[in-house]
Amino acid sequence: MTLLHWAVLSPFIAAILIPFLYKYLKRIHTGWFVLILPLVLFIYFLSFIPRTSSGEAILNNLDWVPSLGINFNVYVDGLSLLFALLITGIGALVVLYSIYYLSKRKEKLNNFYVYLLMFMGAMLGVVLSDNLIVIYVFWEVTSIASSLLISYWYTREKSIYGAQKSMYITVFGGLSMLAGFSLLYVIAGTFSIRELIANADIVMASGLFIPAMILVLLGAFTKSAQFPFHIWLPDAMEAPTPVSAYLHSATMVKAGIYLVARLTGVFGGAPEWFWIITIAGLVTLTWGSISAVRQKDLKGILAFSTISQLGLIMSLLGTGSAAFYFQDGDNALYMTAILAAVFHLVNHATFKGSLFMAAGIVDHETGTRDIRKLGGLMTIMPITATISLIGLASMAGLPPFNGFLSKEMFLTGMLNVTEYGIFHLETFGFIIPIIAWIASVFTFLYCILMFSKTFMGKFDSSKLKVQHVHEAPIGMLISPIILAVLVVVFGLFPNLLAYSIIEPAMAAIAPGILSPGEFFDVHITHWHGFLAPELWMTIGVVVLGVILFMTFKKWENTAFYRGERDLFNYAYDYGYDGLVKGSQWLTRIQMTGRLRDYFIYMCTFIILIMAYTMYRYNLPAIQSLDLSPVPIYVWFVIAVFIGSVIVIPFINNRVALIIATSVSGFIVALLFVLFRAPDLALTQLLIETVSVILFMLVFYHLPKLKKVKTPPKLKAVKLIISIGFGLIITLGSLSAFSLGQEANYSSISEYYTENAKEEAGGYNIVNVILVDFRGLDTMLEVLVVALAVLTVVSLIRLRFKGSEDV
Amino acid sequence: MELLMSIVIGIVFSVTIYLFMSKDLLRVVAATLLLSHAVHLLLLTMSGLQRGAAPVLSFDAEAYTDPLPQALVLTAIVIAFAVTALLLVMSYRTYKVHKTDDLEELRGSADE
Amino acid sequence: MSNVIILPVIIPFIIGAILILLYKRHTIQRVISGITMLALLALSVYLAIYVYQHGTLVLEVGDWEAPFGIVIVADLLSTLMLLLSTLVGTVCLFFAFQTIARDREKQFFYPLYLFLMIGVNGSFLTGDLFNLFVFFEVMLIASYGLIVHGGTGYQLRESFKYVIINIFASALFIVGIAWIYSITGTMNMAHIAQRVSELDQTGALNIVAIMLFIVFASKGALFPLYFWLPKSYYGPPAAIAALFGGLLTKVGIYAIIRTFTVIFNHDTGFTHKGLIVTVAGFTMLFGVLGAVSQFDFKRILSYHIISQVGYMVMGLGIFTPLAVAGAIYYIAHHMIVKTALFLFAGATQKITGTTDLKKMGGLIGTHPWLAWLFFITAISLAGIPPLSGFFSKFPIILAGFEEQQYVISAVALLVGLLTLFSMMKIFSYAFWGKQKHTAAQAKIPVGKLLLPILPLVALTIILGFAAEPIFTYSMEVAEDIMNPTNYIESVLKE
Amino acid sequence: MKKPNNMMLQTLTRLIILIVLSFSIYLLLAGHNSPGGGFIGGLMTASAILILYLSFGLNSIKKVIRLDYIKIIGIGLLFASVTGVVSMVFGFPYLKQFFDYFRLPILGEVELTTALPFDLGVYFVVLASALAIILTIAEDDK
Repeated sequence: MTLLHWAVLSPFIAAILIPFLYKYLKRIHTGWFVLILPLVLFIYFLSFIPRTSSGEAILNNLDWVPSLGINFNVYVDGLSLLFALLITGIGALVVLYSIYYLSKRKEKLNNFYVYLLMFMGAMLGVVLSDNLIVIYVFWEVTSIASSLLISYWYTREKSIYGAQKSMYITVFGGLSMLAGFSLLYVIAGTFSIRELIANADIVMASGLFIPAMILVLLGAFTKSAQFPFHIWLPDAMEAPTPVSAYLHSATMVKAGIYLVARLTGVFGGAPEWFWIITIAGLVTLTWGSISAVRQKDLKGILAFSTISQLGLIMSLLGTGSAAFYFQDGDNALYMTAILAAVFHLVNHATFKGSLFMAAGIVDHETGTRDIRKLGGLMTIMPITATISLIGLASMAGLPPFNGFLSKEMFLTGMLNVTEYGIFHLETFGFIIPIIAWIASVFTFLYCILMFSKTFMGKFDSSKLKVQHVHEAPIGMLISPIILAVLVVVFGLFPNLLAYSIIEPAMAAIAPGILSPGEFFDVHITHWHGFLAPELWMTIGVVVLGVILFMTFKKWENTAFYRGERDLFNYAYDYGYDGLVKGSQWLTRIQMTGRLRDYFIYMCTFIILIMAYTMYRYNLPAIQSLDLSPVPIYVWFVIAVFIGSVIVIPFINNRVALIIATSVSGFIVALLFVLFRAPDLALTQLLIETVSVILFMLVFYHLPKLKKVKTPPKLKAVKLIISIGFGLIITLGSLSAFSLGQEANYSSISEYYTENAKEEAGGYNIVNVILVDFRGLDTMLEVLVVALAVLTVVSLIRLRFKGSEDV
Repeated sequence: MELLMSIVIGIVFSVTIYLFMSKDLLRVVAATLLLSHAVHLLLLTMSGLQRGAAPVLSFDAEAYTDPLPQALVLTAIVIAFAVTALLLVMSYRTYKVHKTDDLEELRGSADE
Repeated sequence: MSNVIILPVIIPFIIGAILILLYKRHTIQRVISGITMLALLALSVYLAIYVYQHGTLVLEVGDWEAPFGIVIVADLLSTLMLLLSTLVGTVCLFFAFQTIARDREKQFFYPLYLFLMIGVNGSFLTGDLFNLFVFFEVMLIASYGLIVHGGTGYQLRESFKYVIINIFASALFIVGIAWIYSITGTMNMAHIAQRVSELDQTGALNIVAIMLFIVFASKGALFPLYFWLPKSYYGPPAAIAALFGGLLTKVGIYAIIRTFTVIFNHDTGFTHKGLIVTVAGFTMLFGVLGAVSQFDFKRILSYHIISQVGYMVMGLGIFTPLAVAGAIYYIAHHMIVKTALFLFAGATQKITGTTDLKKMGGLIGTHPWLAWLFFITAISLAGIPPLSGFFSKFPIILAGFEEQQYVISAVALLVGLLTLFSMMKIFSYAFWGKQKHTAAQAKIPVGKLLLPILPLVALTIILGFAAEPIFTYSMEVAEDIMNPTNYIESVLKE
Repeated sequence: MKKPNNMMLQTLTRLIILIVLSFSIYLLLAGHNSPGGGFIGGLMTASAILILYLSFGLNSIKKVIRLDYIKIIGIGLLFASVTGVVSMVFGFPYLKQFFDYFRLPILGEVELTTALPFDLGVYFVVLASALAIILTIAEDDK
């Protein structure tokens, strides 16, 4: 355990302490205690910057389950450090914000902070582990923590719905990711990412490459809310706003991004990887931005905008992966996309975080997030309005904010694709920048819409439940202000980050592209010159966006705008219902409660499987059976026996049935005599007698047998199954018997015959076996009898109705 | 004789399975009795039949029939008896409580 | 020394007999049975450690040398199973003390309970096929007694079907024994294995193998022989349902693992990788879909037994040391978790008076401890890391991929998701949502009820975090049983 | 069950019971050397006592035989299991049986074996079980 391990685990340890702090220090808002941890961790991780920016990576090993190849190895390089800083930095701001957002009197703060810390620890684990399985472990913990946070207000129907939805979708992704990891292990024999990257050529050559890749991507896409798995994210907005800001925009949803970035070294360079990620990202980008326009809920807009922005980053990682295809060429062409991805990742965390917090403030102060009820808050909440304006402008890609820079770079990255000259991009690669541009138009549109609907226009207090709307308390404003300031600072001085954070992260995403000691050129500039197409694309976005906004009234009443709910939700809901109904149907047809059906199913299975085995092995293979002769009287006895047995199904009189059954029992006793088993015969005789008495005693009370009217079809089924079963037993017995004669092993009985007298002092071998050679059997057999009696007695005496106990 | 007994046992099995699929408690209980006969006979048959005297040493025979299956069958018979007794009482109580011996009516509701 | 290994059978036997004599006095029965179970637990811990350190112990009962008399064999697998069964038995007994009605205690509840333990423990320990049958019967008849104990209409109705199907399976067991005896002329499992391995003929042997598989599969509730299970487990009180859920099917699974590693290892392509794997897949799917279809706490858990059993058999079917080790890990995980879950159902029922999920709600508000302990156990069942469920499923699935059994591995993953689905159904209906129980019910304390379950919850966490030693142990067990010569040699002393 | 009051039957019953009982004891003791044994003996005795119940009526016999059959089952189980424990105490494997031949006056050479108490346990359990089951059901009749 090194300090780094403790850093990852510290949130979990803190989580254990929270309930006690909550219980015994009620006067202080629990959040204050919690706040210390992310702050300390943030500073701790900052101290790694000098080392990672010089290209160093820190690896601390710790064995966990080494025999399964699972080791908790903490690995810090540029990429993981970037994420760790995001997690702890935004984490600290969110905790600070939550202290004012969640009342210490009304809310169950212990639950909230336990979940939040669990999440923080798990997220750190995901980004700082080198072992895929450890990543998976933490990955699932983030899913669980996220669901718990969504369901924080557990009495609300929608919270429960959202929590379950996010859990099912992300866990589904997690499981397929696990399958993908397992396949990688099968291919390369390791779960360590570093070793996988080192053996990327082996992975690439394997036939399992594509399945492994798709399975891993399913995990990444579900977590990062990529189309069509994005449907869980809008429903996750039921969580308290600090959670939305933290998990569902800044950190957890970026775990998928992290994974894709991290595994680019393993999968990158394959055309499938390029295409799947790029297309998924672009579709998500477009779908998210178009859907965001339709939302009426502030957090709904932000949710879809998050989806869309995640798609943007994803598509950049996809196009950037082409760098691996041209390992020796000039990498600036491809690395621009990676640079944009990393930069936008940071920017998105800042502006989206501040926007969520602002939305939370609006919700907190006005009691609603519905933009149809809001309006004119600019004068009432000027600080919030300013924060929102900065955030939205940055998101829309306007200068001089950081969003503008990364948006420009995004466009550059997309334009570069047409110049790749691989994967047939020279022919239809031009579609990619066009899609990107259209999506940007909608992004711009929903940004204006959101601002104008909330802060501009007329303030109408009659639509609100709250009486006096005013600006939020200063404590609540601190965090969004810090984020907004960052938006501005990163916008004005982008190169603050360039060499400390971004370049090391890029180097980590694309290992092996650089020779040792080399660095990527990441100088970020605002101005590319008048001839740069990016500039004209941005201008186009603004122009078209404004036109759409101006004409907004015209299409406000169209079905498109009114339909808020995403189409794919129906797929989920139908799937959910279908699963339950389908399984109910399946269970109903087999668990009928009818003994007859159970026997039909079981016997059919037994017959089929035995018949198949016999067919497969040509059974029964009877060569020459050594059979003992059948004396005439045995024929006679057996004829009577069969007669008494076969007649039983036809009897419709209960006394006759009992008699026929016991007759067959007595004949069995006779057969035992013929087979020279006197003890058996005697026992059978006595037992049959007692059984008849019992039968008579018990069935004295039972009703008369009814004449059975079985439908002919059912009768046929019954007949076939029963005859088939009898046949199986006969054939099986013959095969076993003939094999026995073929094998000709001497039975262990010979030992008994030889030793019964000398060693055990008895002449009756059967009895000697019973009480001596196999005395344990007899002891237990007696126990069985005793048990039956105990049960019978309790059955007669205990007559519960069903509510006596649990 | 082993061949003959195998066939006989097969027939008993068929009848048993047929009875298991009937609707009355009583027939099903009868089926369990027949089933135990069938398997006991099978156990004896499979070790070879009538190949010597009864396994009591005082008979001083050249060969004895295999005593082990007899001992096993004896144990099995007793166990079968215990189970039968229990089953009888259980079906009797079932009838008393549910007022029916028709397994169709003893299905229970669908959602259970 | 080796006499010690029969004590898990003898002690409950003698104590049970004494409790019959005391059947009218419930307090003293409690004290005695409680002490007995604790003693058995201590004994099985000791045995597990002893066997781990000194190797397999064999007792020739009655001093008759190996293939002729009955042998009791304690190897790694047996002692592990023994340890788990006594653990589950102890926990359920202490839970029963607080929940079951007084009248039950005077109607042989404790003797039946201890005798059930004999059947279970004996099945794990015996090295003789017919003796295994007898132990099975002891276990089954005790289970008939306990499952119908109380004699409500529901219990009678469903127990009847339970009993009939089990009688049928037991009869087939004798058929299997008859066939085996006809071929090998012996009943000692090691001896059978030795003789079977000398035969080069596989066809007729497979017939026997499949017959025994069917027998054990019906005890272990595999597809499509599980019909006796889901409905009958709803009847008895929670302590019994938990005991059954934890123990009974695992005896069948143990028997499958034992026979299909020691005896029937001659044609694994057909029996293991073909038949068992297929059956395992259907078992998992049908079981979990059954659970998905239900809206009752206990019924969901009952169906889950089926799906979980599928994983264990899947591990055996894949038949590599990794997979078998996973199966063994899984058995341990499952017995612990399933028992705990059934007991949680009992505790919930104590509060709400029902097991119908649609009549519950908001328990997390009034009983947070119950809620969180249940939640941990439930997600452990679903295989969420880092709890025991994950580390037991993962090796099996990994082995499945390694052996190119992709379909079954995918099914196993899917079933994990559906398990989560049905567990979350319980959690969201019973614990989330608006409170549906009355204020008086909200005050019902369950702390004492949760106390016996706590060790189980702790274990599922420990089995997850400390996966390495447990997995290494499972791996040793797996390698031990997959190399049957060890077993054969220690029994036959060759 | 109705109470028959046929003098002839009752006298006959006494005779039959005497014969059956002694035969059952013989079966119990002879089991080791010729067909018989604890199980068969126990069932035989049980049927004798059942005949007693049948001919004299349930209640009158109940007054004479004041035995809790369930406790007899417990005792029988103890017999069967504890015999084995004895050999354990002396360091032998569980359930090891011992036997020896003794010369006794009058009876001549007699074989004494530890299998006898074991068989006796079986005898008790079987006897009491058969009676307990039938009597419990019969009582439920009323």
